[in-house]
Amino acid sequence: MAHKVQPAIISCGFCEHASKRSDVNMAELVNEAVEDCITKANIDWKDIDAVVNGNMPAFEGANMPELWMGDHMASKNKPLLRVTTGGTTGGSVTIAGYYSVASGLYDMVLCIGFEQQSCGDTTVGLASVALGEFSIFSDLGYTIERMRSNMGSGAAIGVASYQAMNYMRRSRATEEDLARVVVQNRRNAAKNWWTHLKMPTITIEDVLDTPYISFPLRFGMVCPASDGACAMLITTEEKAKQIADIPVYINGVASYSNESAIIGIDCAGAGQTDPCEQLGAMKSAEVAYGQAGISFPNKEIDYAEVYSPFPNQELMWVERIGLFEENQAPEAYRNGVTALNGELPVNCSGGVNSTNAIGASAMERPAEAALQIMGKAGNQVPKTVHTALGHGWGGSINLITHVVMSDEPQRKWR
Amino acid sequence: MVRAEFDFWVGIVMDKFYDGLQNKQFIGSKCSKCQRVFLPPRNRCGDCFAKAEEFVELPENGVLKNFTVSNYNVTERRARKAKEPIMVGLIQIDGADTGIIAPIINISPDSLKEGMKVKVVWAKNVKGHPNDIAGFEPVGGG
Amino acid sequence: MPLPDYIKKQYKKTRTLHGNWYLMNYKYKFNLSRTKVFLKGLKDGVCLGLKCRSCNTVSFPPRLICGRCLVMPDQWVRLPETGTIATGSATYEADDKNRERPLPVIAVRQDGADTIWLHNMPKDIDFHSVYIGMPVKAVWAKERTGSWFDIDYYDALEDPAVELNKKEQEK
Amino acid sequence: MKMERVGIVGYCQLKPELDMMMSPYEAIYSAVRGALDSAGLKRKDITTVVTCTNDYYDGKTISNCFKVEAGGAYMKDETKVEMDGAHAAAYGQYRILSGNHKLAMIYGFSMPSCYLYEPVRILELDPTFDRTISLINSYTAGGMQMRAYMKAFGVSEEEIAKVAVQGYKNSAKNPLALPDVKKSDISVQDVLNSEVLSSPLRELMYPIPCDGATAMILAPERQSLKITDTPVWITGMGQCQETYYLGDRDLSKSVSMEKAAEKAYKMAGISDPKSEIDVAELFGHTSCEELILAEAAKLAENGKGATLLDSGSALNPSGGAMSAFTPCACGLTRIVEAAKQLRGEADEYQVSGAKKAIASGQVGFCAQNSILFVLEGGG
Repeated sequence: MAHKVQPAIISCGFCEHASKRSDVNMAELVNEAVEDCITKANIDWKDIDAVVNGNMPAFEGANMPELWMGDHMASKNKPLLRVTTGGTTGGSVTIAGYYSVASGLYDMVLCIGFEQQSCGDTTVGLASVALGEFSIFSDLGYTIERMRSNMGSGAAIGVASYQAMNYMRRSRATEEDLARVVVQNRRNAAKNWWTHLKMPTITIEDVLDTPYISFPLRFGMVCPASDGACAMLITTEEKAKQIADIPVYINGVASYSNESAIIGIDCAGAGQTDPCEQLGAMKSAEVAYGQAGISFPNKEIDYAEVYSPFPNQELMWVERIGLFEENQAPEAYRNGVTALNGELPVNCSGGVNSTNAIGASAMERPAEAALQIMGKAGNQVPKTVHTALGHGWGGSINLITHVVMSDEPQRKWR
Repeated sequence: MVRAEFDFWVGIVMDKFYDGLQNKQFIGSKCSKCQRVFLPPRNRCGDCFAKAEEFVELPENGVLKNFTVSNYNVTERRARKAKEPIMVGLIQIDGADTGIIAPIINISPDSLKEGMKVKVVWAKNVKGHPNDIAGFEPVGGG
Repeated sequence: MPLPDYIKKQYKKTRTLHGNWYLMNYKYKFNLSRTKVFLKGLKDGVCLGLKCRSCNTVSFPPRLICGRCLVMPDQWVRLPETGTIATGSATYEADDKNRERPLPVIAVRQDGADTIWLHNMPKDIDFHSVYIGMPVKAVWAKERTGSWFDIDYYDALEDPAVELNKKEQEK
Repeated sequence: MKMERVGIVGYCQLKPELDMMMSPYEAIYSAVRGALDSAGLKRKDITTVVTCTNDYYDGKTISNCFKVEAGGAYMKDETKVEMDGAHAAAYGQYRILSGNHKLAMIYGFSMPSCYLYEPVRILELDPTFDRTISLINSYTAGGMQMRAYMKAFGVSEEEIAKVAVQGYKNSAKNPLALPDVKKSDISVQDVLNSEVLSSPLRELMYPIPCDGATAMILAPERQSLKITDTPVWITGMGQCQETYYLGDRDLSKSVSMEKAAEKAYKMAGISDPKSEIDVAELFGHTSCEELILAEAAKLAENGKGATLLDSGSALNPSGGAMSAFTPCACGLTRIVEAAKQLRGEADEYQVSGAKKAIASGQVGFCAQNSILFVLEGGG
């Protein structure tokens, strides 16, 4: 077998996230994050061999925007690859960066995820996920009223509320448990410089005081729509050791996809009968842990960044990806296990619940996890982090990404 | 739901350019490293990856670098045959190092030539919008 | 909730330029050959599921492609009229009229099928009495026209498990 | 840097049509199933799926979301590249080379009969200026490129028309070409008399967008030899994106392809492409662009691309983009066509004794982002 390359993260950059970054256009927004990343890594932009990027194009009305933004991504006359997979775009971009380096073709790869949602129409963007499926419904005898009542809950929030219903039934989690997750995330976000919803004084009562959007999810539990970008530099082990103090080695990546939930292809039955079962997430976790040589994720993982626009998902994901026993997550949150100074801190960056620039969100998860290992995170956990996890989901809860990283390279597999 | 609408923020650099158009004036930006002047302005030079946020006022005259005459009118909505051929030019304003795409007017398509001297024609009502440039016409009527 | 206290910085507002995405220009193509058989079945008052010969997965409504085996299933099977609620939610209309009484939307797994589909419950049902795993039975429309809603709605069936649970709790 | 060889072990190209009767899922299913069958493999053998579709071409966000089942990606490592099919192939190659995956399914798909191709391309433009004035589109960009090329090297319209004629004649021999472009009796004069899209670009120099799907299977060297006796090897790959601004670029050349070719040839150890390359399958958006790309790939001197028609490497024996221009799949189709030549499967349009081939893909106006593959035949 030929010599295999061990990819490592050396630097992560962010731009300031807000609901409306009206002072910059998309290219300049990305540029802020790229500059932050390159400056922190202390390298020259010419050292970058290739660029990988992605966003959710339909939210911003620009098809393949990296074509005109190329110069702002430090990618002039360099290879550039665009990867988009909906909510998991950022995660997929990280994974594409990993593979670009692991293939041995490029030494230094810049990964970029970005979104400027204030330019566009997120509702239309989300509805068009299944627009083709909706258009078929009129052939099936759907009236407008039926469509509105049934499909109103078909979009992302709807899928999440189905998930919430199933999860709450399984684990007996209450709405208060959900609100607790929100409070933890938003208080964490207040300590991180680039996040969007900073609420240092929010309480559970504040969250439960807001009206329902779709039972059991309330207005105060839902993620905001943000503008933002994230950049990350991935390089080889040898180079990383020269450049960074603490290189973060990517040891396992996986992105296994499941059948779609709620609506099937061409309006057929949906294969995921229980939206909170999540076979894809379990398989991705298993494969990624296997690659990284992790046998006991709940013991070996020190820090986790989980993609959870809605609080019930955070509870669900930490169980599905093996960090907690089934149905034990609500109690762990109650006992402060996942808090900043807890045994297994989760989402200390504030999570997607506080900042959701869709194309960037799934990349901010591994990026923040990497920063925690480097000890450079905005909201640094007090304990030393050796192994961390960045997770992402997207599509009709059928696309999952997993990135497992550590401060030690994984020799067993190489 | 027939169409999704978008409003793109142009950013501070392009905002300055449109402020200039409102005053019938071209404003470009200069790379802080290689001194190249960009029109329309951008805040980064692709070659040096250096900031290009120094603004330069540019004249109204330029050279026609390349052109094409299209019989089709393609918009975001449809592609259809234009009533009259559209003359599209790539114009390098004197003092700028890059070309700007704009329509060519007041000349017959047959007499277009590369290297021709052209001058901007402003729209009747300038309001800080790309359409403030009504087009470029040959200096001396062609 | 205290709203804009998190906005720390006022960003300069620059001009905007408008753009459109004309979704009406798009056509969507479908293969309804399987769905037509299914709809014909509903018209005749029969629930037809499509079974993959390779993995024995039954889809209801029928799926053109079995993703697990990458084949086109072609065996029709008759399914009972009963099913269970796989998942559900309640939509709150934007105009606030129905805030007190949201519309329950449920996903039903027909008995004998391995997939779910979205459907409705009767309008007068109390949403809080709906739970996951609840047995339901299809109620046919008065006039059947060969459409999705030839099954008008799913009505709740008596669930012996509920009685058992109650007895357990009393103990 | 010498790279490990990656084998192309199976492929399937759907017959392109202007308005396909199949639904998108069915088309993808047919292509993927066909590719698996051509290699004698089963779905369970796939370890990763790289899809190439475009949200704006499909009219829906996350266009790969519902295509998981049709593309055979259920419980497989799936991802989407939103560029050309050839870029998806490159990503599949990274995945194989990393050692994590043993069999990669790559497919590209689009249905221009469901959307208006030219207007959707406007959405690629810079929304802070170019998109509002709507003057750049595939026609005008092609026209300006052709004028720049003709002026820079003193090439006449006839020579470019000859390339188009050759494209149509080659398409006539290709069973998988669009029926509408199978014109074996077309003359240079016909091309020069066709309608002007954007001077000097004419209608018959521009391909017709059509529905189609192409799937291809990649495997590492060892596995390839077990799967098939006649694998086609990817020995070199190069990719590059140049700047977007037409005003910054010299349109008579293709910097992106020059840089891509340089890297690909270096990787494959090719020092004299002119004599070593037997077949070139280049995805040019216009007949003129085919020449520019061929010159950038060092198959001919600058401005002498038209001489390739008479001697030298065979340029687009399948008809190139002219034969079947499916957005998102065209680059992948070029790789498949090149692989056919190397395997000796291209019956009527077989180039005799083809040993080494190149295939390219591109996105953006005037080939802004180019990718070039060097393929070698012989197990």
